Amino acid sequence: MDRRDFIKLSALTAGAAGLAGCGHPDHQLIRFLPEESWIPGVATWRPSLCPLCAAGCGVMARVMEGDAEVVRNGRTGLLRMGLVKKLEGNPAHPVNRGKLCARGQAAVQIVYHPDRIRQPLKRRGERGTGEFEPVDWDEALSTLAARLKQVLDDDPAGLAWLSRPLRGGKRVLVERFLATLAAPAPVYFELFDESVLRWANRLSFGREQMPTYTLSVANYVLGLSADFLGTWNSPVAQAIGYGEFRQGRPGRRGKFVQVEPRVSQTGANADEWIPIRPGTEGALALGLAHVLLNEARRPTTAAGTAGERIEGWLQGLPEWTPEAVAEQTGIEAERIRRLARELIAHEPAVVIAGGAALAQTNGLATALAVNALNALLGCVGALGPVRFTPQPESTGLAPPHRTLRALVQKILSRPESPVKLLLLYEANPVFATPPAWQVAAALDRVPFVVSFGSFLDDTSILADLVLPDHVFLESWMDDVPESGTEPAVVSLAAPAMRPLHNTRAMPDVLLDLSRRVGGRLNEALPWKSYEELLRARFDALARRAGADADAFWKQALERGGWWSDNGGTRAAAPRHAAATTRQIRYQPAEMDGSVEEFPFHFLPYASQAFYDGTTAHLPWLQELPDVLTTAMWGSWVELNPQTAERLGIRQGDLVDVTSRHGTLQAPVILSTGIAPDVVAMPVGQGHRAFTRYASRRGANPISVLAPLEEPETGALAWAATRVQIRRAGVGRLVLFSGGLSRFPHPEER
Amino acid sequence: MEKTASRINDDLLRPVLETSPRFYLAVVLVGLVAALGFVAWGYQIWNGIGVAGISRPVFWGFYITNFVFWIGISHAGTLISAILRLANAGWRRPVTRCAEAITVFALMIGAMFPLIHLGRPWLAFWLFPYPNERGLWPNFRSPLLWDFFAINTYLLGSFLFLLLPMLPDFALVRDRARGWRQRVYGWLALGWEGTPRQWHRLETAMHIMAVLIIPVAVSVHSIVSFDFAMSPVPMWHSTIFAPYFVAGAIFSGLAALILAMALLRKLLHLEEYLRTEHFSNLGKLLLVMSLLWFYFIFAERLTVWYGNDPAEMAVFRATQSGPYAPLFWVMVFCNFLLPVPLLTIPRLRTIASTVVAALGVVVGMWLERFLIIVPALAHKFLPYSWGTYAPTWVEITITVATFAGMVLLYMLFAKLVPVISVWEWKVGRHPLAEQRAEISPAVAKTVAPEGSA
Amino acid sequence: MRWRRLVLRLFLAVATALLTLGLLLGWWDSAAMDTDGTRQASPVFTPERPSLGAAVRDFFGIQPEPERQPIAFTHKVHAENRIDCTSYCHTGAAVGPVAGIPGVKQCLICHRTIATDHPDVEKIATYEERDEDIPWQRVYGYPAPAHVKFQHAPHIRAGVNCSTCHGEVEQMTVAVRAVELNMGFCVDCHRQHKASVECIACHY
Amino acid sequence: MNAIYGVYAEPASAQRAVEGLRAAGLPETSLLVLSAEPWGEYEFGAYRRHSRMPWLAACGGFLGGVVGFALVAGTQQSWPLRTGGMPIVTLWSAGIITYEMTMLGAILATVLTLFVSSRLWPARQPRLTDPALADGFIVVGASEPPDHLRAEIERRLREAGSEGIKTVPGSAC
Amino acid sequence: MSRRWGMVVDLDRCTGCEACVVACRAENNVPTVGETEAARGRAIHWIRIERYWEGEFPNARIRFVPVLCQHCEAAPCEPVCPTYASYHTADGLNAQVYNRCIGTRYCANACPYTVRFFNFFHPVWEKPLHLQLNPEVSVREVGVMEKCTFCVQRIKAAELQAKAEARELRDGDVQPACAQACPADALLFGDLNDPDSRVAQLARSPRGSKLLEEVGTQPKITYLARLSWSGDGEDR
Repeated sequence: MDRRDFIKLSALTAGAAGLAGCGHPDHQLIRFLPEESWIPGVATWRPSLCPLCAAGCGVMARVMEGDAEVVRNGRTGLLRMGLVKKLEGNPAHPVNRGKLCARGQAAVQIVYHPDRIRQPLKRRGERGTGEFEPVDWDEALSTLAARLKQVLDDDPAGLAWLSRPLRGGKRVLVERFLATLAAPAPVYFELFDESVLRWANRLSFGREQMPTYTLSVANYVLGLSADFLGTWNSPVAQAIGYGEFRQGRPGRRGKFVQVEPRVSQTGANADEWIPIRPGTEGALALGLAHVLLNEARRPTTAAGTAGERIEGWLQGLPEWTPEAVAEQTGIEAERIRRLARELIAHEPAVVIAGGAALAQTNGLATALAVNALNALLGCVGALGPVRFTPQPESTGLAPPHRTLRALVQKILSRPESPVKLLLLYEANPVFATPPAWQVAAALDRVPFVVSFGSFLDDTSILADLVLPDHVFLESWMDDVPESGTEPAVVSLAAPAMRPLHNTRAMPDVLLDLSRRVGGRLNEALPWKSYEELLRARFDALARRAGADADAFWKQALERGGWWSDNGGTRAAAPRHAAATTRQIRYQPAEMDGSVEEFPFHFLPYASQAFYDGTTAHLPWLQELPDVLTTAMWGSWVELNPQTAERLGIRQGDLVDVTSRHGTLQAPVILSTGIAPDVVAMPVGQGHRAFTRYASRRGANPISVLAPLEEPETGALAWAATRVQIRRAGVGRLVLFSGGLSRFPHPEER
Repeated sequence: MEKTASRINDDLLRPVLETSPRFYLAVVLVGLVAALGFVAWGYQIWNGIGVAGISRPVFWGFYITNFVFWIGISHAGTLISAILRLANAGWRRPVTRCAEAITVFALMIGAMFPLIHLGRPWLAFWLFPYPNERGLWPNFRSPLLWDFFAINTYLLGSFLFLLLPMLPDFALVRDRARGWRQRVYGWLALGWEGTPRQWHRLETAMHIMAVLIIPVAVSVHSIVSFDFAMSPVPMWHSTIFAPYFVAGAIFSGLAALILAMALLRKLLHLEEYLRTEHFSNLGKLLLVMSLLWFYFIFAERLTVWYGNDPAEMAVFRATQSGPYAPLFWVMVFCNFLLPVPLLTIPRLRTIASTVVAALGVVVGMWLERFLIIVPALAHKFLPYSWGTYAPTWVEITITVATFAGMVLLYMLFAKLVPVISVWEWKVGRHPLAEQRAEISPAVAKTVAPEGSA
Repeated sequence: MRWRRLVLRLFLAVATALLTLGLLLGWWDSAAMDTDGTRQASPVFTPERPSLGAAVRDFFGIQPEPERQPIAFTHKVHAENRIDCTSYCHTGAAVGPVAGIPGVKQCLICHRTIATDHPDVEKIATYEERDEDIPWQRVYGYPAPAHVKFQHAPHIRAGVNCSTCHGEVEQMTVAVRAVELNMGFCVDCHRQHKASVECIACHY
Repeated sequence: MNAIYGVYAEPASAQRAVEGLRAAGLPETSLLVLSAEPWGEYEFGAYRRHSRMPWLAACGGFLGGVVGFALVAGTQQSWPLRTGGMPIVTLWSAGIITYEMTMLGAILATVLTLFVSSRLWPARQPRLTDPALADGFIVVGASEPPDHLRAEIERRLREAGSEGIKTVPGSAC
Repeated sequence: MSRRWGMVVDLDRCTGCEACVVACRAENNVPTVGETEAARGRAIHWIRIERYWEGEFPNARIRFVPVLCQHCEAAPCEPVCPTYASYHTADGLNAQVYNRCIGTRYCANACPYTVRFFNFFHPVWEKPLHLQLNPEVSVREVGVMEKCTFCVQRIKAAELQAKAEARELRDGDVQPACAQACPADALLFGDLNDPDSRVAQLARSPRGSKLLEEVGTQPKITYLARLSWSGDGEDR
């Protein structure tokens, strides 16, 4: 006799039976006819691409059947459809070989974000108030087509395109769309777009692209402020290489030295961490080169054209003695000599400069110095740690920051803006530009702004018409990774799932527009959909590779793209640039703000969770504890404990960070890994409007940056601002760890 | 002063037979506060235990402090009355029932906390080993299951230990009262007549129960300490915890007893029955326990400090000089520095001073339980996951409500039953009472006659 | 005596207040049904059955009336036409964890042409026109908080035939819960067949 | 039950009454003594026969212990789940529950024997009671006295100094 | 031979990029608790990268230690659970049975690694975020303890797959979400009883040590120490 019988015997009262009646009839939503048939509970894997940074990792999306609440011609109901549950690296893809970074893993939340724009919106209230009213696609597209025709009739120069740097099919489509309309070239903008390093590589090695650091063949890595294991260049490829660099080769463990003003997530892994005064990394590179050229008797010609670019290189860099460099950088001369000796002793060694090092007014000179140093060490080339991924198409870009400022000047130059119609796609310049650039003011002046964004962020909130794009898992994607692999790669991915909301892919909208506008646009863009455009590109590739088009396309769809299978041999050797004899003279970095009034160097850095703010709207990343400070859901200012003591500031106090261009407030975190005269802050928070998880949360360091730039490329020197710190009360920190500095159990061997 | 039997009856039964309006007012007021506790608990069940202040890594807070505190309070009652009965101390007669009542009510309140602190209290029945078609049983290796058995045994034991001597008193009221009281007490008296056979059986039963209840009481608070000692948390995992908790329990129980007796003496005008030597005797016991408590805490902290294990030292420093230091020193003051002088100097040992010492000890012992649980959980082995704890209004309301609940139960008990056992008091006044002690005749001969009651 | 009347009145007031609160809760408890029929009323109080009524009905084994199914599907007729369970309808059973209930598409594989005049088959056609699927009501299922992960495929591979757990469905018209699939049933069967009775065999 | 009894203020007079009744040949079983407090030091109040309660308590305890251990060991064996690297049934963790159940058994046995031996259970009415008991008087008398002795008993009771002789009507008890 | 699942964490490879942390939440439906609850110390991360500073500027050294449930052989959290919600499976996993958990939280107190997390409030996935929930993993309710399960759903799926193909489980068949996501291959998972599995070999490496070994819990995760270079450039 168990519990059930026991209770049955004693509980057969009328009351219980009476209650039986008041159950509730099951009322449910109607259920739509599913389009695809799914085996319930069994997962399928479909290739896709991660859209979150320039590395362009290949992704495998795990798709399982589930019930989604969708709206179909006016009725809401449940639709049994394939839903992406998780993203994992595509094991076959040469860039990330089955791995992903933290942001890549969190990208799946973009698809199901509660604040995603579900159908086209038309601005109703004042611009920037964020009041929109839903409108259907036909009306939206017809108004846009009408505007476009009107602009084309008046003056095609009135059309402007602003987006993040595009690659592959999208770039071809957009550039051909604008070219046929005789409109100005597209303006690309990205905060951390490393155009300085591309230009330096063009000057040093004739290749205007980011280098591929294959750490697995390196024996010694000297990092100069480059966060190459966190967010810089192709972090996943570099992290895979780092794993082998350390423990992948039995008996051979590489040494890694990091030189930077603040211990970054990458610097934390260094065997030796050396502080340096911000902006002087180039001087250190030249000092090392000096030691190699003079004391180690390395011939100046060994560096080839990379060396010739540096003024004084052929004479052996006489004025860059370790003592002179020590005075500039703050690193003892003897240590510089030792580093130089180690560079030679641990062949092949590689020097990686990036991030804040190149975000100075002398960024180009620094990059050239490092390129020359690498060339001198002989580590640049098909077999060395520094390689260049062969690019099927030209990768040259007009320097983004300069073209954006030119566009803004153009708009603000005349009282009535010459730009009549602005198309915005996946770019948030209002958030990611210094106030002095006045991008918001310029956008206000443009009569009609159209945004293709899936979310209302700081920039798309100013739009008049929002045509929500499919999210990356719902659309056809292709990409040509610039770095991170040896073989040439053209990634390709079909949509992993059907669109969840009433959205359309941006390329398809452009093609639809070109049909509505008709005329020569129609002939220039013959494809009916973006899939056709990609198919055409891949057919061309198949012809070049001499393979059957259909099989080639099918295999590319299955594998997640095309890459030349013959592995590393094909890595392109550096071409020798035209022998222009222009030389660059290394100048000390120019900082904005006087030392007396603004005693601290301000160092915004790309954090693992937010990179440049584009992923701040994902709850997983907001709640991801920053690895060094364990802070979540907000922003903070890192300060040296001794400096804090001197200023009477305690952990968690609110401080005013003031520069010549603005001020912000954020709580302080004391960190023993930052120089006394440097103040650091993560980029990514402080959005005025960016979905429920990121709106009005934390402070935006870019809002206090000075508009200094690297003269030759016009790139923003975002690490060249000086600030003043003043205590402003008690702030609120959300820390995951109550932790202490010391680890109680010595694990070190 | 000679007290005729009927005058004694009148004095002791007056609270039972007549009820003044102030009693109703007091019941409603205290009942309201107690009800607030239930409202707070309902709010917590409805919204999730997150409304309480506990978080990671301090998963136990006020609730388990209250649990240990109230189970501690319950120990003095039965323990003291049992020991005094076995020792046949004449002055125990007015004290035993007050003490046993504290035990039962404190246990009832304490036993509620294992339910209140649960994340899903509606599944608490899984703690009970009932046969079910799943074939699942509770895990008897868990100290929480030992708690379940120990507290239930102790509750049942001390309830019966309280009930048995009340039977003659119920019969007394049954014989005197009229109307509904006569029927109710008639029912409660279980047909007690008062034949010598019944008296002898009752005394033998009380004697055996006294012998049994002491080890049960000691085991209950040892098991409550095993809840902490069994887990490898720094400054929890130590062998001293069982005796330390039992000493602490008797210590706080004694204090509660003194407070209760002082209140009864004041409110029910039992000055002749609860006289100063009762308070001084209990005061001496309190002094002994204060010294014993200090000995235990010194022994534990010396061992930790001398051993210098990094994890344990983190907790040690947190209480000695860290964020919990003020509470720690308040506890030492309340448990040792306040009671010892008050109770050692005879001149100072008046009823008022004993009550003040007892109040200090009750507060001190609540803090002691808090300082055992929270700092140790906040500073475990990996410094990365250290945390803090701050109670919310829910926990505070429930804590206050438990004190109100205790007072309410005690007032209702004093209304239902004569707080001083009438027949024991009368036996105490028999001139020849002491020759033939209640212990079985064999022992009686060996016991030398004591001073009269 | 005045006090006693006051206390009595106070007691009555509290009692009525509690009663109304209880009724309010009762109403709110059954009214706050979520879209898919599971009760989302209290985010916290997560008993195993959606509402008190459902729990009592389930306890006494009172079957929900068959006509709540949108179509009175007769297993008997289909079984006679030698259509076994997993070939057309419950295709998931042999392959994955969930057996799956056939929708309009599977029915129309045959009923596009066969017995199109039968009223129930016409119902299928109307569903198809309205671009809706058949809203079948689940007969078997585990309460959400039980976190049971039942896998059909391994059981079928192990040779357990459908009637063991679902009763003689081929004799039934509308499927009715014939076997009480409680934990005791599963554990005994696992013990007989030496299958794992680890908790995480089914709860993870 | 019909009884005849006297009410005595002093224990000494109650002792005399009892001896008187015994002298009158009243069988021990029908001798009736009631008091509101135990008079163990007087012969009439003392009850010499040893009670088997301690042994019953011990048996109850033993039984409780066995049940406790059986419960713990049996349930752990019925579905052996390994925890903490411990063996399934160990004396260490089973011992505590066995101990608790032993004590519970002992307590219950004691109380049960008390209730049974003193014929105490809820709502049972006492065979005889008298308001005077409450005021500290001792009742001495005879229950179901043989008729021939009734007069003798009454005389003896009054002789011992009873405050008043009361009889309870002859209701069959 | 019964299996004994275990893991090796190579601290020399771990770069602190926290891809494992996000991969684990994506796979196991770990809820996001929001700012106010996170501020009260109730954020749930089944695996976390513990960061310890040593030394002052400029020679500050930082150590990253990924910490997750160690699935100890003598787990202090198992005997203390009154309802067997936490017990040790035959495969060496420390199982957390969500439906049996009544929320006493004793296991979390007993765990020396503080790797057990409690659902203080009912977890909320604002629609349509709930569509991302992995149907193979239970979604825990309020009042239930949760922790790293070594991706038991993946172990279960691999076992069923192997049984369906009538073969033994091979080393590498089971990859928990964190090990799969880790770019530097710092996290390795496998059967410690299988001598030639990568995990078993590395667990015997001289660099290996266990976290909080002195507490006596016999954890199943071996941490391979991070080597260091002395100042003069020689590999130590």
